[in-house]
Amino acid sequence: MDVRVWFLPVAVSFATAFLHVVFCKAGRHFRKWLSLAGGIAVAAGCFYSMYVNYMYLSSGQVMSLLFATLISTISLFSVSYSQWYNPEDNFVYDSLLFLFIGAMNGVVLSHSLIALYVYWEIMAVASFFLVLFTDTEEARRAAFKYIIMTGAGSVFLLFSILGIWLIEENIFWKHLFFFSMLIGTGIKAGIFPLHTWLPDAHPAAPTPVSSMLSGVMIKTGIYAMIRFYFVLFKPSWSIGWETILILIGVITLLGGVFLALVQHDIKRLLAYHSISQIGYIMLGIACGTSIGLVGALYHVINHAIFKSLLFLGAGVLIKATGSRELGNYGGLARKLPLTFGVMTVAALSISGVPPFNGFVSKWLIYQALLSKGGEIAVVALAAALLGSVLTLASFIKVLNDSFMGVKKAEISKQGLESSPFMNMPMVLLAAGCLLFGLFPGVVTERFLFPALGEYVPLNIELIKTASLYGWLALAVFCLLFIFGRNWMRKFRKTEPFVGGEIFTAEETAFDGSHFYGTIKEIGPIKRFYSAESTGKLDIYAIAGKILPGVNRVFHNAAVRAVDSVYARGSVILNLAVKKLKLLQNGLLARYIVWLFAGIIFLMEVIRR
Amino acid sequence: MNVLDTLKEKLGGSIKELKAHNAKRIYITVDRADVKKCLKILFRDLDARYIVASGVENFDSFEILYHLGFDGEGTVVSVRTYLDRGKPEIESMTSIIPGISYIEREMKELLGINFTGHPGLTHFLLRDDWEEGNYPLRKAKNG
Amino acid sequence: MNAVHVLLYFIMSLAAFSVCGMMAMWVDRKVTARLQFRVGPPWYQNFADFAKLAGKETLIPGKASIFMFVFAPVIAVTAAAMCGAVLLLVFRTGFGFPGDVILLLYLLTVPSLAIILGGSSSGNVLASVGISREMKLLLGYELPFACALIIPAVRSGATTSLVEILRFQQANGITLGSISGVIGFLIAVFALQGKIGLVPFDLAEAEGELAGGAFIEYSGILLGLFKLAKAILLIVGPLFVVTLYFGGINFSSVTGVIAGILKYLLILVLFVLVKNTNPRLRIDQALKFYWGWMTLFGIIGILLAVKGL
Amino acid sequence: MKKPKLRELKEAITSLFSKPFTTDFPYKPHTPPKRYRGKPEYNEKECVGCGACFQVCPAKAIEMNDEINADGGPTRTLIHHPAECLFCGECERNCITQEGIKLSTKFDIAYFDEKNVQNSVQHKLLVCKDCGEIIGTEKHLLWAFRRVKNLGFAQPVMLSRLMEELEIKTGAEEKIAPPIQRTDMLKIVCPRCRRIAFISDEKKEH
Amino acid sequence: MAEDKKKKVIVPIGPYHPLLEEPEFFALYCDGEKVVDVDWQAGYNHRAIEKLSEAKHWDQVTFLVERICGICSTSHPFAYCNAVEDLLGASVPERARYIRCIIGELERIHSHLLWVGLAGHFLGYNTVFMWAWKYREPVLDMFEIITGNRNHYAMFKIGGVRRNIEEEDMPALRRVLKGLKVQLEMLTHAVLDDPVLGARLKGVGVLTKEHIKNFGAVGPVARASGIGGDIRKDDPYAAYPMLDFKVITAEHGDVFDKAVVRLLEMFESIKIIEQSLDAIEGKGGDIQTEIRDIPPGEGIGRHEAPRGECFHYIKSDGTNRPVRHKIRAPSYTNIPTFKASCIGQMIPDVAIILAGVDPCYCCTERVAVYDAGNKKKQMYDFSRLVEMSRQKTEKIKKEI
Amino acid sequence: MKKLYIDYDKLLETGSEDIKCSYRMHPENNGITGLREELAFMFVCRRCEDYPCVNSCPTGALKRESGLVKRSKILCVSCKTCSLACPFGTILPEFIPYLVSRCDTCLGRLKGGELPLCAASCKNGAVQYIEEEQIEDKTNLYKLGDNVLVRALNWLDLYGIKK
Amino acid sequence: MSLKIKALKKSLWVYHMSGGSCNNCDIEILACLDPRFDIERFGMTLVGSPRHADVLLCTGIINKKCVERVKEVYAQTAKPCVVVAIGACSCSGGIFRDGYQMGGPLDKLIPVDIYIPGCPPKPEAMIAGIVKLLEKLK
Ligand code: SF4
Ligand code: SF4
Ligand code: SF4
Ligand code: SF4
Ligand code: SF4
Ligand code: SF4
Ligand code: SF4
Ligand code: SF4
Repeated sequence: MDVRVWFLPVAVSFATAFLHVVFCKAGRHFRKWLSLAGGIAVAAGCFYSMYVNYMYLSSGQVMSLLFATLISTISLFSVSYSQWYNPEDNFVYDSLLFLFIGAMNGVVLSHSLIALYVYWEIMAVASFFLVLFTDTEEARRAAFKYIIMTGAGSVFLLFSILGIWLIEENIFWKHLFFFSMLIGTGIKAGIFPLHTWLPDAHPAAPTPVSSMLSGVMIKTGIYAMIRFYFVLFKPSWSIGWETILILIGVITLLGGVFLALVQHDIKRLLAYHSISQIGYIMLGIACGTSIGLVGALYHVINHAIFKSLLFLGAGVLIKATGSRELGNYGGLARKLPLTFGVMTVAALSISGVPPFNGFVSKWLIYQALLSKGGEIAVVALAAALLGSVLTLASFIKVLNDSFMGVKKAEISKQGLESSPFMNMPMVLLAAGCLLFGLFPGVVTERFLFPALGEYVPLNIELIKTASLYGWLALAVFCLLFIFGRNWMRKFRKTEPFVGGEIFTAEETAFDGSHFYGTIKEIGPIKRFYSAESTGKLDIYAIAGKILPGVNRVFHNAAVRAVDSVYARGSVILNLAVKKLKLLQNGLLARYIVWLFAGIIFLMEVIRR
Repeated sequence: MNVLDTLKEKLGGSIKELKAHNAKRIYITVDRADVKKCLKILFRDLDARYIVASGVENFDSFEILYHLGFDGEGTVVSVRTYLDRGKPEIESMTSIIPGISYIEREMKELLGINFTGHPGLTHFLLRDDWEEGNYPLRKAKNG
Repeated sequence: MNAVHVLLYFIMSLAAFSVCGMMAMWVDRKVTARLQFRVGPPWYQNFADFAKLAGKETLIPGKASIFMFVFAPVIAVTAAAMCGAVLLLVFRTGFGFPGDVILLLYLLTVPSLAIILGGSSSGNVLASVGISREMKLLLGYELPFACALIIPAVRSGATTSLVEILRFQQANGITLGSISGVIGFLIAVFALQGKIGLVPFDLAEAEGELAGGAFIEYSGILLGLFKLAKAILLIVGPLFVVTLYFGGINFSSVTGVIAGILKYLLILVLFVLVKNTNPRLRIDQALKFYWGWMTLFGIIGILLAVKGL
Repeated sequence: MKKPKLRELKEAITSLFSKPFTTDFPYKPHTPPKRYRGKPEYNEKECVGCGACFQVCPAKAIEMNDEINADGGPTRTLIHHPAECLFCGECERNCITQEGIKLSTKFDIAYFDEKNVQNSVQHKLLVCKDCGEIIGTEKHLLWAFRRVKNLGFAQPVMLSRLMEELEIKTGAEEKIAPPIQRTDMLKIVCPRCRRIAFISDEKKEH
Repeated sequence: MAEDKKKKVIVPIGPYHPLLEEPEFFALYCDGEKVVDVDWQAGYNHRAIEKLSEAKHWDQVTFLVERICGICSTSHPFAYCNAVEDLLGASVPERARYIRCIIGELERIHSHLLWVGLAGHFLGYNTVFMWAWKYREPVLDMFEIITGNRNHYAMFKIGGVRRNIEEEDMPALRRVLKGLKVQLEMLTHAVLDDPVLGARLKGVGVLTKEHIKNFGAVGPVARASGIGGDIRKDDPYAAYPMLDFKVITAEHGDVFDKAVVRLLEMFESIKIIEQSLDAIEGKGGDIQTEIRDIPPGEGIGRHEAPRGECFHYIKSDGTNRPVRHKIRAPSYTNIPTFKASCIGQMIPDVAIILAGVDPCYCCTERVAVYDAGNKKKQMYDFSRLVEMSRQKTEKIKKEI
Repeated sequence: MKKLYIDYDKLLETGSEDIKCSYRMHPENNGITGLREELAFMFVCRRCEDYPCVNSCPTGALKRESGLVKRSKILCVSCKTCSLACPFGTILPEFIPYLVSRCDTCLGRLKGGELPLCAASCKNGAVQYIEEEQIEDKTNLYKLGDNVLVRALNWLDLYGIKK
Repeated sequence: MSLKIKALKKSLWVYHMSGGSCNNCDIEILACLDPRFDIERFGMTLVGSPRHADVLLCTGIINKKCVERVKEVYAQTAKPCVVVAIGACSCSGGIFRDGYQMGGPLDKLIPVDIYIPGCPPKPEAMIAGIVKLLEKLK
């Protein structure tokens, strides 16, 4: 294996990040293209590795490459979008972005766990600054929460990494390490009780970043989880974790989607959906069967596609209206037809409506659950089905609020689907939604099966047949569209009928915040929501309550020392820190403290 | 004690004129300033039921009759008060009888009687663009 | 089985199900009328309705997003007919694939989805209330309905293939013949009641409250298409249940077909009876009903099914 | 005792197996009850054209047209407009002859053009020979005459009308012109002119 | 989540709305499906009746007031005649009084049945609608036979009634009543025992005695809240003093109780009619007194219409037209209670709460208006109301 | 005190259509019409022994009350039969309308120097508002109530019958 | 007769609109639905939105406040549609003609196809009127 090719993506990313710093005075235009070139190079690198090495790789490596390809492709889109999305010129942002991309690639491409961990931390720091980038009060709080939780996660991850490294065959330790790993990666992936950084960080981050955070970064958690799973329990799955994983999956899925249902901040809503989709992936992983893993991987890909698409679309909306509140949108379908189209596609995909990609992967997961059998799995299947509908429901709300209905907000010209560099990624992603739904056979055969190596391949023919109906639907739809266009012109336009009265738009805008109020009122669900709104579900807040003393101790003693050491240390970070005036803030310091605390704790454990 | 006597006792001095059309129809005339007091006594203390108020235009005045029913006895007591023709205005009774708000709005709209202190004397029956000062229930000038 | 075949099949089944659906709707209306001491509409009524709607002018609310508004009904019909096509294929040729049950489950939500999108694009507040109800209702019945699908799937040996389920039923007796089957069947019927939008779950249309709800802005052929979709659903939904629980329709013999029609009519009459002796529920009541009792039964049914009962 | 749903079900089943309650109406004609207040119709024979029905109609659904310059002499037309009619029956009840206008049992009076369903009656009108004022319809006069019986002979107009019918010429066809004579009273004149004639007669102005 | 930042949405009911046969407009300010405030816009039915009445002969006014409303089409003439007779101090022949009662009570039956049907319709329970209306048909047939029309009976006249109830019609009437009793029994129990209806109606739209008092609500609406006001008993007129009947009341004031009151009242009405028939059958007698002139003065007439007390105030100046005719129909005071009872309820409940009030708008808006010749386009300014914060709504809720 | 003075016979010639009235409790009220009816039955009617008018009236609206003919405003349907039947032209159709008018002689409504609208709008002096003393020619002058003076040719006078 | 008209005649959907009526006409329209008259026999149903309607049944005098609404609703109705004026009120104004809240009668505002007078017209009269209308629809 040629190491250079293997690490090409990482290297290129870091190089681009560095170039951004170098050319910090070079002007917006130049760096735009630089970013684009970098992004393309990274993606191309991945594809190249994929293409060149395909036949010779082990299944684990294929999986790495798969993730890397995914990451770099989505990143490319986000980068491209981001260059035309962010009006102001900021090299720090760009370089952080590439640092982030590189780190993500690094996480999935690294050969050793320690390397993985290092990249993991770089990724965390880079994304931390990206979240912090807008530097609002909200962003600070979110970023702080994010870094603290990620830091804690790192501790767990490190613990289990070191554990795996040091202690091999003890089954008890194995379970412990796995558990620790689950928490470590789970925080990143956002499984349910550990998800709480996610709905805060996503909205706070700049939209292209959210799209990457949600589209790919949380997938690194999944990646790590799968890899660890393999490493730890390779030959036999049945060691009792499945049930727990299924439960976690179900809770994540339903919890996420129920919370998403009542959101009216579009990015927050999307963030919650990320959580719930992670639930599906968890279910797939939990099944542990080939079909389940295929489903999970497929869903990882799909989720990356449609979720980043959704965030990009949301970005357009936010740009256009200057607000994240769903209630402030309305009637945008005419103004933003493209966004409307791609968002609809994405919404249908994420809800698993055939013929889009979400259907296929979800279907694989259902199939896995069903064939797994047993009460829990089957009930989980029911829950998963419900989850889909709830997802649908919440996206209906999004579509209804933002595109349908009547116009409420003034639309600023500048955000209106002006740049092809913003539009292209969206269109491509939307096409991806459709293609991955229509050619499930190809996807599974070419990418997923190799990644899972030793598992028995499925009967692909059947999956192909399923997509036949998708084709059919498409054909019918196209036919009707062609015939329908002429005939549409004959329609007469009138005012809406509201009992003969005439209203202004605002008065009758029954927007999404009104949609699911009823659901909030129903029995146990009500308790759930009230628990959520009072922060009883927020592990971060709970921990904050339980551990103030601990926090303080660290903050006061250890922190100071490391703080000063650190402050002289890094170059690029320092640059960024200066830019963002964060030194005084002490956030970073706190993060580092967690890090060190983790290491100290680990040492303690190992020494015994 | 029948309603008539009760009224005489409770309202006493406020009554300027008391006319019992028959045993069950009692009309009492009070000063504009006393209306509120009387209504309060009737509606709250004597527990009469609010029926309706009617505004009548006379040649030289407006009169408002507040009809209150004593359901036990089947008596209708109408409290009558006269308003200036030039400036028909009276305190709104909504604070005592919440339900009277609609009829007051209606009287404002149709007869042009102004109710001070009413929470929302907006158009009720007529078109919203009905011109001010055109009070349909006022007697049209003949010629 | 190539694509042209499938397309032809689709068109054929669209036609067949439209006709049957309208007749089913007529049966519904007629029986309803007779329950109310009335005569009821003549048999061709729904055809006349559709023909008339087709001939009428179509209005588009000025603030609508036209594309969605126009294509929502088309999608609804396509999806409904597609369900029909899948079922028909299964009945006639035994063609199916693992997961067509789930496909159908999804496809059956698509008409509701289309209604919702259409209603929402019309920009009418009453329609919005209607679609929010439709959506909530969808949330409500989808869970028990999913349970009702899982029960036969589990019983027939963890398969999501209709053909397999049918085959299993042929071999081991219909699903309805077991406790979990009965539970599942009842759940399926109630859930379908919601899906098709019959009283007591017609909250989305709620003539009395919302003036047609999601359809309030629709007119002409677009409305006709929605009605058509509903008609097709009225036949596809019960047929689906017949397949899952009743052993489907055997197209190979006349008696099989007649038996199939009788099975279908049984469900239809059940619908009509429930419809006519109940008032419309409030949305929260409906949700509670579905998420409470129905789901509870659904889960019990699943557990029983897993146990093989 | 509570029997939820059972009663409904019973009624529903009864209904299912009984004949529909529905009428056969458009296929078989419908006869309203005999006192049904349908479309009012004039009875040409009985109506005297007094116009009382026109007066009492609360909806002003009856139109009374007096045309003095019509061909064939002055006429009074009473037109009933179903479009405005309330079918209250006041016209019938107050008709002075009791028979002049009657509410039929016709209920199917939908129209595209109101003319098709209007119902009218025409009467010859007597006008004052002097001032041209309308006196009343001829029929009304005769009807009043019949009503007051021989008292009617005291009424010069009635008398003159009778005389006209008997072709008794008084030789006083022309307008009343001063000096007013007693024979002027025997002309067909309106009450006002009559009164004036009387006054001048009595004042002995001639 | 920023709860209070959420806007309220106006969900219009009306002016043209299947819920209302008549145009009327309620703006429901909603939060989701929950109603937080209601605004009542009337006037779509305003037909200038009080003004028109001043230009009509005393006799013609009966037809005018009859057309205040198609459902209470006897109640208004009844109250009006009571008012004029109160002015005159005139007495009405006995037979006429009984006939008045019969017509009044028949109307109550038809009106309540109509209500039951419509309530069923609003609940989506079309079968009840069809059945109730089917049972109502014979009553209308009786009207048609007796008075000559299914509605707008033209029976009332100052000083008596216009038409007699012919002896030949009485057996038919008795038959109809007998059949009706059986059917009503069925319907009443079907409604009262139905668990689903119970779930839908009980505890919905509760009106307390305080609400009733404040708004002066009358009739079944008040009686369902335990206030036993009934003009027929309190201020007996026509033949009511001679008849034996009960005033139905209920306790909870919710829609269910309103239904109960209405359903049970029909049985009382049947009782009244049967007694009245016993009293007049076979005995002839005058049906009207001659009223020659109506002196100046004022009079108040009341009648317990199906929906409650119907109140007419008339003032005469000695000509043959009223100078002032004030009409207060029951709905006028009942509709405002709707506001009190529907805040905090859900939109689907609003329908039935509104139905529970049994509102008709025609009567609430009678008065006259003359042409302003103003053809400007209308503007609606609801923004001020939209601005009203949730807290204020809460306050209002407490107040009323 | 000023009184409303009506020259009945003059009115007879001109008619009272143009005369307006300020009694505005009713639309289209014309007090003079009402007064004329009253005057006619009071001063013009000859109190025929057989009362053709009463006999002719189909609704029984006309009635003799202490010698005078009185029309019931409630019962009359304005069929004008009485006007046809009266031999003397006492009852003119124009003053027996269905909806009667009322005159309150503007009592209490006139501010100083103001004329009642009828007097103001009568062109040939048939209706005037003057002090009783101002009228020089006192022949055929009668009082109707306190506020109305009437000049009407009375047959009693003509025939020298004592009142 | 084209299929379009034929279908229309067999399936008239009715939207009922009241513009200031005494509601008796409205009640009688509803009565047409009841088991006695059951206009569903002829394929007629009452719909909640003018968009769905083929027939606009208008009652009432169309008072001033309703004028715009009625015009609006007419504009919002999918054509071809027929307008039926029900009752004296909407045919001419009936007893309320002179009370000047009167914005109608109906034909002053929108073209009326058939008038069914009566106060109220009995359901039979309405049915007969519609039958007449159907005969005219060619
Ligand atoms: S006779 Fe009768 S019908 Fe003829 S005009 Fe007179 S009242 Fe009318
Ligand atoms: S029935 Fe009534 S409304 Fe019709 S013409 Fe006769 S009096 Fe007039
Ligand atoms: S005019 Fe004189 S005399 Fe001749 S009949 Fe008459 S009252 Fe007698
Ligand atoms: S309450 Fe009013 S509108 Fe309703 S029926 Fe009675 S009178 Fe008619
Ligand atoms: S007929 Fe003439 S004059 Fe004789 S009493 Fe009658 S009104 Fe007087
Ligand atoms: S007009 Fe009057 S008073 Fe004269 S006859 Fe006719 S009803 Fe009698
Ligand atoms: S005096 Fe006055 S009220 Fe009498 S007629 Fe003259 S203006 Fe009219
Ligand atoms: S025509 Fe008659 S029944 Fe119809 S609305 Fe008008 S007044 Fe009422």
